[in-house]
Amino acid sequence: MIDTFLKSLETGSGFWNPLVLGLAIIIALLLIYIIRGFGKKDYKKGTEQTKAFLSGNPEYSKDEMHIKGKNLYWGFTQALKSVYNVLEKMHNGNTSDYVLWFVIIIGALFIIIGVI
Amino acid sequence: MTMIFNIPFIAVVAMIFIGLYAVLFKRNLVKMVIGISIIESGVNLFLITLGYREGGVVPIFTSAPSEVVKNAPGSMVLPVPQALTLTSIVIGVAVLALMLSLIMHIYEHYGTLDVRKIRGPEE
Amino acid sequence: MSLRTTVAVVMFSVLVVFFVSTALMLSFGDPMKTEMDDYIIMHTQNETGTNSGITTVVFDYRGFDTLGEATILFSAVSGVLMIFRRVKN
Amino acid sequence: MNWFELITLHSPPLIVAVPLLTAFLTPLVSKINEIVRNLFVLIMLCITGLLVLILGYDVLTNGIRTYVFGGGAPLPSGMNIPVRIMFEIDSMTIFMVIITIILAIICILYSWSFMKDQDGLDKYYTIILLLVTSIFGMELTGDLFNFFVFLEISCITSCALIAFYVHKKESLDAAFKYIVISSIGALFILFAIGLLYAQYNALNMATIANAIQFTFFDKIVLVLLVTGLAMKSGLAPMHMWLPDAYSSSPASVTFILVGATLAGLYGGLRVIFTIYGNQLLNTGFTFYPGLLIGIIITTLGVLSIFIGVFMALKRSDFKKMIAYTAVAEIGYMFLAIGSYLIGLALSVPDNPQMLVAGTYALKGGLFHILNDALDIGLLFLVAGAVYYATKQTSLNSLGGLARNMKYTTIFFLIGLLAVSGMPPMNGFASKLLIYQSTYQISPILSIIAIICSIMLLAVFVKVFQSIFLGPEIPSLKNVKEVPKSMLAAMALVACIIIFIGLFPNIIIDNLVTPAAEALQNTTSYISTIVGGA
Amino acid sequence: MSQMSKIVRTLSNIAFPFIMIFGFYVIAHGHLTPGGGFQGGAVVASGCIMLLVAYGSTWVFEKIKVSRLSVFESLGALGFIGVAFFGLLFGGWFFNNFLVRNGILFNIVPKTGSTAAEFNTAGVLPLMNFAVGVKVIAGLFVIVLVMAYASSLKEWKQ
Amino acid sequence: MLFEIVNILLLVLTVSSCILAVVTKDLLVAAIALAAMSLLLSLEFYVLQAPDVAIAEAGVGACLSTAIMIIAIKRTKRMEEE
Repeated sequence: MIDTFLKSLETGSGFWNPLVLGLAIIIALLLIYIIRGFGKKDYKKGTEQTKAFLSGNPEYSKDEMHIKGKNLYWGFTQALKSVYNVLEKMHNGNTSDYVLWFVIIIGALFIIIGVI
Repeated sequence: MTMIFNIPFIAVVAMIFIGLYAVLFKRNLVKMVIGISIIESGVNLFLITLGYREGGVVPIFTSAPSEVVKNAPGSMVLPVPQALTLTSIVIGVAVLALMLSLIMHIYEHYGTLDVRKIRGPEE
Repeated sequence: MSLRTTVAVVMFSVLVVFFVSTALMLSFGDPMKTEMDDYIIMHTQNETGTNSGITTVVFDYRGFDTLGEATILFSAVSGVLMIFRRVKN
Repeated sequence: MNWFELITLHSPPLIVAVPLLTAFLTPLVSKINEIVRNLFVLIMLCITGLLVLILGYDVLTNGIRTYVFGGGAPLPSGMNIPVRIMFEIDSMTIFMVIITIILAIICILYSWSFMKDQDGLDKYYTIILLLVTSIFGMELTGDLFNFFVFLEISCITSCALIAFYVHKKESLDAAFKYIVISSIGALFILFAIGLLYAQYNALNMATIANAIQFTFFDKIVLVLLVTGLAMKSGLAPMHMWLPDAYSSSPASVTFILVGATLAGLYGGLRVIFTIYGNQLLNTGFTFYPGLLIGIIITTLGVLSIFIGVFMALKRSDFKKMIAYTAVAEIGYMFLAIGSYLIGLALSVPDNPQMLVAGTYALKGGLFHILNDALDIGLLFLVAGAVYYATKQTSLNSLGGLARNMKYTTIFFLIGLLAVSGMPPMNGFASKLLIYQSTYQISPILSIIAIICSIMLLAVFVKVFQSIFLGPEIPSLKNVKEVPKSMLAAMALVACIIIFIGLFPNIIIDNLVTPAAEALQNTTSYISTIVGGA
Repeated sequence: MSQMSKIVRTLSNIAFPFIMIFGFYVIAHGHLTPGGGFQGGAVVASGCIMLLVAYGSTWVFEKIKVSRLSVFESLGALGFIGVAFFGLLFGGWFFNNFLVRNGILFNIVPKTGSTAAEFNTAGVLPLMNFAVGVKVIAGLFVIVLVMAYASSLKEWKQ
Repeated sequence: MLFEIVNILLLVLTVSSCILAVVTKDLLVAAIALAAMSLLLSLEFYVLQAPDVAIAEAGVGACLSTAIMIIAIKRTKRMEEE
């Protein structure tokens, strides 16, 4: 019984045991906690230390400080703009175009499978 | 005597492609629905045509002449495709009703039936 | 002609070619195999006590399909009633 | 014959008939009371679940079962074609049916408080039950036209459910798109079924599989069936209806729509592995048909992964992101299935380790069906919870929800880790199987899969950062934790995810391996009806 | 939709009973002649729609409650699945034709070329025909009625 | 010979009413053309020895579908704009 629980996931060319990995994660968390203990002891809440330092500029309101979803990965999407242009063109919301994709796939598969 | 050029099957294909043309190239939503309805009819005709047997009569024994019954089953058309077509017709009317009621709501919200102007909000 | 129209016309004609050849390869009025239907025609009266072969198929041999058909109508009615329900704000 | 054997004998039709009966009764019952109606639906689904367990136990121990509607032996005397409609249940069916019943019960549990403020709820519950019925029917049936009928039921009910928020533009739009596309696909499928009927005069899958010859008609039928069903399961580039439909329907509906999508995938598997199973290695052509289908499916699967991940990165709507992720997950399954087909074709005549690798890929793909349903489902439930609490799904206006919605945050974290294939969760187990086996087929596929998986993690880190972390936004100060039934539903899914993640071998040995063997062994499926009996 | 002229109303009043009789004939003799529950139901529903067109949807909507019609639809569906369940109970299989040749009702096997009067045949099929007929009449009529009523309203988003 | 002639005539008429339903700009005309198509199709079904399907197609296609289609067109827009 205990053997079936401990048996690893066989993947054909290796194995994996989630329990061992879970143990490793717990050990890693412990290590992190210990390292955290070495941190500065003179940090105090509610004083000047907690304020964000924005090169001397005044702090924004909380609403503006939050990094919004559209701001994340801006560089990535900008770099792959040509790919995204094609992809956005595909998802243009036109029902006829969606049906056309279906027809295109059927036609292509007809040519591939039907000819052979 | 067999049918020249398989006219019924050609008609089936013609109906399917007329309907597909309406769905692909027409911009009016009601026209697209009409196209789907035509494809539906084409497939129904296809099923019925598959079940037709040369010189056969309908497989109903109440009205069948006696020589037909003697030669049964060779002298009767196939019953299964007709049953399938009945189901298919019901499916057709169900889909049609749902699509048209959606169209009425879409017109209420968008004020148009042009397929290019109707799209979800892509931020 | 835009790219979309070109692609659509090309694929449309590919489909037309394959469907028309399908249609020409079938033969009207001469089914290739009729085993199942012959059985149904021969046994309609004995097995189900019906004179109509089609009703036999619809309600007896393929009765479960008809249940599905009834379900389709039921779901369409429910759907239409749901779409036209009064929405309170 | 005692009552238990009787129930075991009649469980296949009852699994379909009990939800159907419940659906027909719901409009009458809901005239009494709301709580009575909800309890009624829940209890009836639990009864169905019990029947599923009984049937599953029976099939997994005793092998393939058939059930003939209207009575008696599968074949009438002196015939070699079954006349009546027939259910044919093997391990693969059982696997899918178990997934469906889990999804259905959790969906009803979640709807209890999630849909409380809406009206038209009696219709809502009716249609949910009809959808569940249709998914069951698609999975259990052994008859092609019957499959088509249930496919259409699932189309119509899904469309009605997607349009549940009738006062919203986008849900009407998505529902219309969905019904146009899926009804055209279904009509082509019906055309294909007609062609099969014309050739073999049979509608039973096993009979057709026994007689199939891979003629010109069969090629056309294969293309039409596979394309239609792939469209139903949201394979790129026919997936465009899926993000719209998933993102504009209520979260509980989306949860069950995932099940409908997977039923489409199941239909595709049946077509390829059962109907065309004996023709995959047909030697009459330049290439093996199996190799050709495998390459096509693998290409489209990789394309889906790519498109799904890339589009999800750019979106800023919570539900739409998850929907595109679902496209990517479907791509993983098709990648695995295609790898199996390629491995099968490459293993002939003397390369047996390719078949071994392919079999592991198939196992990974099937296992991923379960994992995908749970992971994506959990994420959608969390999205629904966020919507319930804040009435918003846009990432741009949300933030800092972790302060007020602790449990939801934890569930989201679990779903995030699972869907992006991080180790302690179930997603990792199936993805590991897919990576390792596809690496042996072709390293490039594996590398693309891994990179896209990492990008999935990036997608959800974005969501996590912008919804749950960050400072408390003033407009969201009064957000409360969601009601208990929703939390219970999410907790149930999360528990299953963690359990599968910790002990994947239990599921693989008992459910996935029999399912994979059932798919590979076309002959036994056919001989249950045609050959042996 | 508003009411149509008096001539149309009178004519449809005259035609309505005949359509009804034909429809119910098609339902009842589904197992002997062409027709059946669905076809007859469609014919009857067409007759009802003729009245709807002649008298206007508002008038009909006041006379007939949609909720009552949908109850009828549920009952038809329940009857159909109920017959299937009776097959399981009495015949041993789901959808078994348990009445034919061993029941009290509808148990005769018909002769070839028999007349339409030989009604007492076909086992459970007439019952199923009837259930489907009720269901189809109610269902199709509800669809058209709701759509017609909604389209006659100026504003249906309350 | 009569069978072939009737058959071809009905099919040609059916296909031409399909084309009319798709081509015309007036949606009401299209709906009526669709009804005519259904009626001709049901005649064709009758010729092909399928009276059951013919009754169903005539009842549903020519009456019910047309009714709901006309209702929908009445509520929305009659003309198809370019």
